[in-house]
Amino acid sequence: MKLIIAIIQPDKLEEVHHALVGAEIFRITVSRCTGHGQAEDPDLYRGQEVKPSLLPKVRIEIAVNDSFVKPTVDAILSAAKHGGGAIGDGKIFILPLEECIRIRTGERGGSAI
Amino acid sequence: MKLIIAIIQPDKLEEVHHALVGAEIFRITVSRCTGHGQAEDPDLYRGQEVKPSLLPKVRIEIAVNDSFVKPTVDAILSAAKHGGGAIGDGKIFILPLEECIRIRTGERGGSAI
Amino acid sequence: MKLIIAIIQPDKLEEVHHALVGAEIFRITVSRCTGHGQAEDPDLYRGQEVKPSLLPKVRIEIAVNDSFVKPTVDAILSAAKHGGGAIGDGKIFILPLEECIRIRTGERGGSAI
Amino acid sequence: MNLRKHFAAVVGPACLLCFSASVLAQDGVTEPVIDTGTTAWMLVSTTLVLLMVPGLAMFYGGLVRTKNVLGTMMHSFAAMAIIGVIWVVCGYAMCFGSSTLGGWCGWDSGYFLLSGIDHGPGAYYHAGDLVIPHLVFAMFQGKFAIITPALIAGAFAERVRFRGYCVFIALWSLLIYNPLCHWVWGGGFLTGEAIDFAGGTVIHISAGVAGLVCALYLGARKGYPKTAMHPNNLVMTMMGAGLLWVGWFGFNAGSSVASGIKTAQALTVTQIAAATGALMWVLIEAVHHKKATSLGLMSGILAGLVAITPAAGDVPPYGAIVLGVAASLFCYGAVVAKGRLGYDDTLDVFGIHGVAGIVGAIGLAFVLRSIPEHGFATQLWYQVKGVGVSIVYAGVVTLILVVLVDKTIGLKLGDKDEMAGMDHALHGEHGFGLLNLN
Amino acid sequence: MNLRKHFAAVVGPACLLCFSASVLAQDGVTEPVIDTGTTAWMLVSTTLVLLMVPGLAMFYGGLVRTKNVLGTMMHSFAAMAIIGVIWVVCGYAMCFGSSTLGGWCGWDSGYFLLSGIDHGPGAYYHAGDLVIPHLVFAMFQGKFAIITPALIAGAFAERVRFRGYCVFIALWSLLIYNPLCHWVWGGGFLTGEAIDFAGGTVIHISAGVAGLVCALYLGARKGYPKTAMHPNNLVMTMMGAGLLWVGWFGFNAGSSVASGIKTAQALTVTQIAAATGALMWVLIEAVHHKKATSLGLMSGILAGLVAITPAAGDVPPYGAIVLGVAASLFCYGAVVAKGRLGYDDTLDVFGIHGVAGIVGAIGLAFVLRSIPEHGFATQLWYQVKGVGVSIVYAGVVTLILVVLVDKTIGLKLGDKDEMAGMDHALHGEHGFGLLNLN
Amino acid sequence: MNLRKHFAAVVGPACLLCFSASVLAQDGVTEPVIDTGTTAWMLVSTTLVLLMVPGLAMFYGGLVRTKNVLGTMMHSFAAMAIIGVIWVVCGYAMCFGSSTLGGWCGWDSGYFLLSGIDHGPGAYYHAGDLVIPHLVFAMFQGKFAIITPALIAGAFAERVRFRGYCVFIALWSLLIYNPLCHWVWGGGFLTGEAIDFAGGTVIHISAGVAGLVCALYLGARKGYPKTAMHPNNLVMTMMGAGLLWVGWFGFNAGSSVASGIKTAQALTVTQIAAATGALMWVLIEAVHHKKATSLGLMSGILAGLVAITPAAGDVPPYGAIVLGVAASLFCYGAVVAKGRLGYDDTLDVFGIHGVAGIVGAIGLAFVLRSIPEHGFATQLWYQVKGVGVSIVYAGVVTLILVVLVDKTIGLKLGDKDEMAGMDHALHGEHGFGLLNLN
Ligand SMILES: Nc1ncnc2c1ncn2[C@@H]1O[C@H](COP(=O)(O)OP(=O)(O)O)[C@@H](O)[C@H]1O
Ligand SMILES: Nc1ncnc2c1ncn2[C@@H]1O[C@H](COP(=O)(O)OP(=O)(O)O)[C@@H](O)[C@H]1O
Ligand SMILES: Nc1ncnc2c1ncn2[C@@H]1O[C@H](COP(=O)(O)OP(=O)(O)O)[C@@H](O)[C@H]1O
Repeated sequence: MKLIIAIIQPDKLEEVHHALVGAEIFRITVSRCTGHGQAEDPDLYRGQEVKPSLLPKVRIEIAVNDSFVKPTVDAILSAAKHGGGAIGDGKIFILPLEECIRIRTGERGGSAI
Repeated sequence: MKLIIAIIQPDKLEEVHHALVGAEIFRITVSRCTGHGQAEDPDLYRGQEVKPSLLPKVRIEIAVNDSFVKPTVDAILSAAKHGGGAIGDGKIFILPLEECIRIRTGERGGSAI
Repeated sequence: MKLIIAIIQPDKLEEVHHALVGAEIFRITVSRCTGHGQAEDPDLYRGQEVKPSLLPKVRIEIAVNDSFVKPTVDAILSAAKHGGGAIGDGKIFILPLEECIRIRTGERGGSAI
Repeated sequence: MNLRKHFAAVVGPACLLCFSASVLAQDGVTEPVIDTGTTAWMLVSTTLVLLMVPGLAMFYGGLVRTKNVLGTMMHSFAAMAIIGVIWVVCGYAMCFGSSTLGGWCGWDSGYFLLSGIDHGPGAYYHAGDLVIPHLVFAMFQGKFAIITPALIAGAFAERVRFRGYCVFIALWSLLIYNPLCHWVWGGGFLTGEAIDFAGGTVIHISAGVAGLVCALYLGARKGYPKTAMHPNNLVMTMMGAGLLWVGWFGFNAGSSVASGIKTAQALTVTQIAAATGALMWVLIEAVHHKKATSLGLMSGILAGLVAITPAAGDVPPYGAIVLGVAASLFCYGAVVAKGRLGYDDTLDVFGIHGVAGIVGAIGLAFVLRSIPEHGFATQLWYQVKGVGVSIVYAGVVTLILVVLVDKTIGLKLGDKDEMAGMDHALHGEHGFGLLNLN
Repeated sequence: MNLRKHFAAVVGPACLLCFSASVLAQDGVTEPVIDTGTTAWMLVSTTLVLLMVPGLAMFYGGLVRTKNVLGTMMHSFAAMAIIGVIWVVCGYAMCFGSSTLGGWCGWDSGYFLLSGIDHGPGAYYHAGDLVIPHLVFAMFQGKFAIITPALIAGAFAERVRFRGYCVFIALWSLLIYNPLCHWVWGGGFLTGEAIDFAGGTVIHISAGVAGLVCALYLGARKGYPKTAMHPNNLVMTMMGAGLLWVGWFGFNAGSSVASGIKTAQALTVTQIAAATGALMWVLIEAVHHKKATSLGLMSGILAGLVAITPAAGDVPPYGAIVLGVAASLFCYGAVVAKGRLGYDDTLDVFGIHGVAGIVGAIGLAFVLRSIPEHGFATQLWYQVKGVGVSIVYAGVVTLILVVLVDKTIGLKLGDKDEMAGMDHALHGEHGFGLLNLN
Repeated sequence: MNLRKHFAAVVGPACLLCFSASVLAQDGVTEPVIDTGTTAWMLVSTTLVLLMVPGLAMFYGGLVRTKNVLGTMMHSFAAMAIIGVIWVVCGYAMCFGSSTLGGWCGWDSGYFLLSGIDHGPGAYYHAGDLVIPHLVFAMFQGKFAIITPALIAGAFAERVRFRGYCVFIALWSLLIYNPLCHWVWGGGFLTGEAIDFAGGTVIHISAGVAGLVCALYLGARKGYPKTAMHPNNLVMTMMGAGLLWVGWFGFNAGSSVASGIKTAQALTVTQIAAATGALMWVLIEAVHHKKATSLGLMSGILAGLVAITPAAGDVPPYGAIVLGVAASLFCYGAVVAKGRLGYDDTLDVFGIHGVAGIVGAIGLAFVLRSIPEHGFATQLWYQVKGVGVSIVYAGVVTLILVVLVDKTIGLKLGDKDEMAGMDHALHGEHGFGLLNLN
């Protein structure tokens, strides 16, 4: 099992979510975060451009069985890009997941995902 | 060492926290997140039921030494259930943790947890 | 590759960020969280001291190639301490990272970090 | 007899003789006597109606998604700036000048830039027997002109470009509000027919219909109704509703252009209708969903306030209860119906302002304090006629305007910007910096 | 002499003769002359007190936990809706009708639905020498009836069911507020004895005691006091406190039912007591904790405002300073004591409104502008008596009501719903959608 | 003739004879007749200016970083408490007592604790021909004294200690505001020379200059301008701006101390200047950045309001448009210039209040309704002189004060506390508990 963490642009959350559902990934956990990368996206403040050091991003966590890693990644890649891909589109990180437990039933492992 | 990530219902945070303290797990990190699973919990908006695609959840991170994994998981399972366990109660993910460092002292490994 | 997670005090975010940039770590993801450890930091409420069970903290995620682990950790240790190190300064967790994908280009592995 | 007349003269000034009252001014010419009390209340009413604009901004702003909160509030504030200027330049003249262009609107060169009423003889306004400064009346009316286009904005919230919006409301005010206002209040062909105490037809119906037309023409927001769109801040919406209720006292009671019995009657029924509407909406929800929502209570307040607006001066307390109940019933039905029909009137401008405005304008005929000489039937016909005119005129001209603006400078927001949100895309800002760490 | 009298007549209308003033109305009968200035101020006061309700909603709403913010604000707004209707139907009649039921309350069929004071001869209210519309007085008083139950809600915030709350405040208003109001202001047995200018005993003490009784009967919130419960939005609490201060000017200065010297005196001491209370509380905190909190400053403002309420018309500026200082001292002590005693008066309704109300009602006797003929001791006794009556009556009847409602429809919130939070569990909403991504 | 005179007498009371008007009071002595209408408006104006303080707290509070929101709002509220008390004790006496200390300030033992104007003959204030309670005038003026130091706080927001701040504004009010106020309005050496209707020189220029001096002396915030510092809540800033606009009507129109033509003129130009300023700022941004920001619109509103303040009573509508446009042009330039110069006037107190105040005070000379006898040139010179005096006096004394306070009790916040944020470090609170889970 793997834990997939994707950092994407906030405005892409909906599309990514749909794409994941399309790839039959129904369970995800999402949180707000801010990130620093190459991207820049200045705000205006009384006539001046202000470059925030951290930009709003969205963090998606998905625990999947190994067989689902590729479809998940593909779904994200397909939906999270701005146009052909723009700076700031984000990253996908894949971590090993040793165990997964469904609290409701106590089930463990792949079936619990 | 393991990093235990639990996604639970917001209203269970307090009880889970107490249960963990009961199991002598004193250090945790908590953050707000929203999740999508089987659960549904509609809001009302001007006479209509609105089904949010993402529901508020709480994310708990706990770094523990291997011997503490079981008590931690049991504590969460015992406290996070609604009644006998209800849809939306959440998940527990266990990841391998290679290193842990206490910033204050620079200590490393198990003793730093 | 490793995924480094650092839990620090909110007021240290700026300094840590600068230190990381100094160590040529340019890409990070930051999120707000609350934590429970040894630290205590009471608020006042109508003449009473209120001890929050959870204190505001900041969570920094950094994906790095193995060679960068040490400089990253050192940068954080150097910048996140209050004075010589105070209770509540936080922790650093290091997890194995199997894969990293840049959404914009689809690049994988070390070059994508 | 002579005594009595003299006595009347003695006690009269505060209420009787002022229309003819005059005193020797130092320059030897006589000038009218301002009634300080009436003036004070009209100054306050002007202030209260101004308070409704931030109130509306908060009410609307809290109901949209986080990424559009500033853009939505800007719609209200922009109206303050744009119409605020237009009104002084030519708005007041078009509304309250003597009829011209075959009665389409009014004009009075002395009203241009308010120059003729700023000082000199033109500076006095005769409200019944009493005199107030003409400028106060002009400013009070100006606030109505400001808030009307701001109301429309709710119908196409979250999906219009700022530039286009600014041009749209400017034109809308000139070509729709000003003529309507002139017809009903400024001496136009509806004046004296339909009872519209504080703006049911002129303001709420016209805004409601305009909103509906815009919503239909511009189409729905991306993902509507499939994806749930959550109000970012119902707490702020409640604050806004509170300020609207407060401001509405100026809106309705101020429309008596007095500080007396009629003013008190208007304030009273306003209070009653708001409370009744709120209570009714909550009861409906309790029956329908076993839960009473805060937005429901707020919506009921608004429905009641809108419904009583045209009736405020002419219905007794029980009438306000009737209208409050009716307003919530019809509006609740309307917003539920919208859900069925599936068009995207974002903040239910038609469902609340349009519908409640109609309920009030027609319903008032059934609960009048006193039936006018020409009888109930005639009055009912006048009311229907007024409503009809407002619907048709506002509907048709709004359609022309929205098409025009959209095709030329562009009104509908592009998909990319709509996804990103108005705040950052159009205004380069974020409403709640507190959400992000930095 | 004759000349002087005539001269008086000439200059009098604005102040002297109006109680007898009358002019020939077209229908030949004579009607009194409304004083537009006094009317204007009373209209404004009514509006300002209304503003206090959203103000209170914000003040309370900001102090509870995030999951209960809407539910808490709903308590204030529900009072606007429910009491708003009750007041018109029978509240005013019960408070200001002529004594009946052995003086328990008042009644006047003409006040039912305000029908008798809406128009006709009953429409005029004689405030001293001047005349204002009766409806304005009725509406002004109505706002007091609305805010009193809303105050109580703070004592059992975060743990009551909405339905039960609605029934509770309706009954409380009918069985406690209306009689008390009648006794003290409406011609009842306390009228003319205890000085209660704007509602120390009728409003703040009764609400404070009622809150205490409810808090004790309903018990503490789950986890109180062990788990820390953080205010979700002290920023909003500050906004609310600001609006309360502003609205209080209408509350106190409006209670003069005039627009003259006494009005000015009331406004002045209100301002002074609020400022002094705030300053004092901050100083106490600085001494006690070496830190001044924003909530402390807000609490001091409230304490000062509550304490001056019964005294507003009758103490000079220095008296306001004394009361402001005393209020903060006693209230600070009270809230700290609560912490010791461990009962859960969530938002310190008793600790602030109850205590400061008592401080003001009794303390005013020591700083009166002029001692009444019957002397200081008698007056002090009257004050104590008034306070006592209010405490006992409000205490006992509230206990009966809360038990009744809780046992029948249910008032205490279930554990599950309390954990989940009122907003979602009871109202199906979330106050701050901005917190969640969607 | 005699008849006419008598007739005048008959109708006069509301406006003519009151300065000499008197009626037989029961005790046989005669007392003036209060004009209830004027009194009502002045009571309202007092309330409206009070509303500006929470409004300012919201406006400023929304612009700082999340960790400083409460501390920043406390600056405004603390002024309400501290100056609120000082004003009653000696502020009013120093401003409006007869000149003393060689004209440096005024004094009148009867004004000490307002004892002499609370009741008795001193309780009447003659505003032109009409009489109002003296206390109302004193309270109205007091609100100006409160808001002025609160304005300064924006210049050193996010980096001062609360204790030091409290002492600083107390001294500033005593040593700078009170004398200035006395010179310009209280009978001092500038009275009757410079036109300053509602406080351009006394309030906005003095506050702006003081802010600049403090900002320069205290130095920039840690990390400024390198690190971006984001407003935590522009939504609240918009609410605040709305309340400021509303309150400003009391600020300017109330300064006529009347309820008549001049009042209406002041209210009208205030409305116009605010709208024009807002529109202009938005246009400038549209040209400069192709985007209109909400903060820009708010800043334009403020610039317009500040610029019209000294001119409110004396310029016609078109003049308000001119001043509104000029204000936004100059202020926009000033804030952009600040960015270049790199000093840290956190919330642009000088850039907006200072600059717009100067624009208004001098610019009004060019658009006066009527040139005074002594001619344009003289008037212009008076204006420049007034501005100069205010700049120099406020600048120099502020510098002395800020150094004094900083060196003794300490004003500049320590680095550690500045990083941690004022809310928690100084007040032991968090503004938005909703952000954290607990
Ligand atoms: N190595 C990394 N560690 C943690 N977060 C990262 C890393 N690289 C990118 N991110 C996250 O992804 C977001 C987008 O990265 P960015 O560099 O802007 O895109 P790109 O790689 O396409 O230039 C960043 O804001 C940051 O939140
Ligand atoms: N595979 C997963 N990956 C990431 N988050 C998950 C996953 N499964 C569950 N979650 C989180 O747990 C929450 C509860 O899951 P849900 O499916 O509703 O409970 P149950 O599994 O008992 O039906 C979800 O809202 C989501 O946030
Ligand atoms: N074992 C752990 N698991 C998860 N989070 C932890 C753990 N230990 C510490 N933390 C996080 O680090 C923060 C600081 O820890 P704390 O114990 O206060 O510092 P110290 O270890 O220096 O005493 C805590 O508030 C918590 O958020």
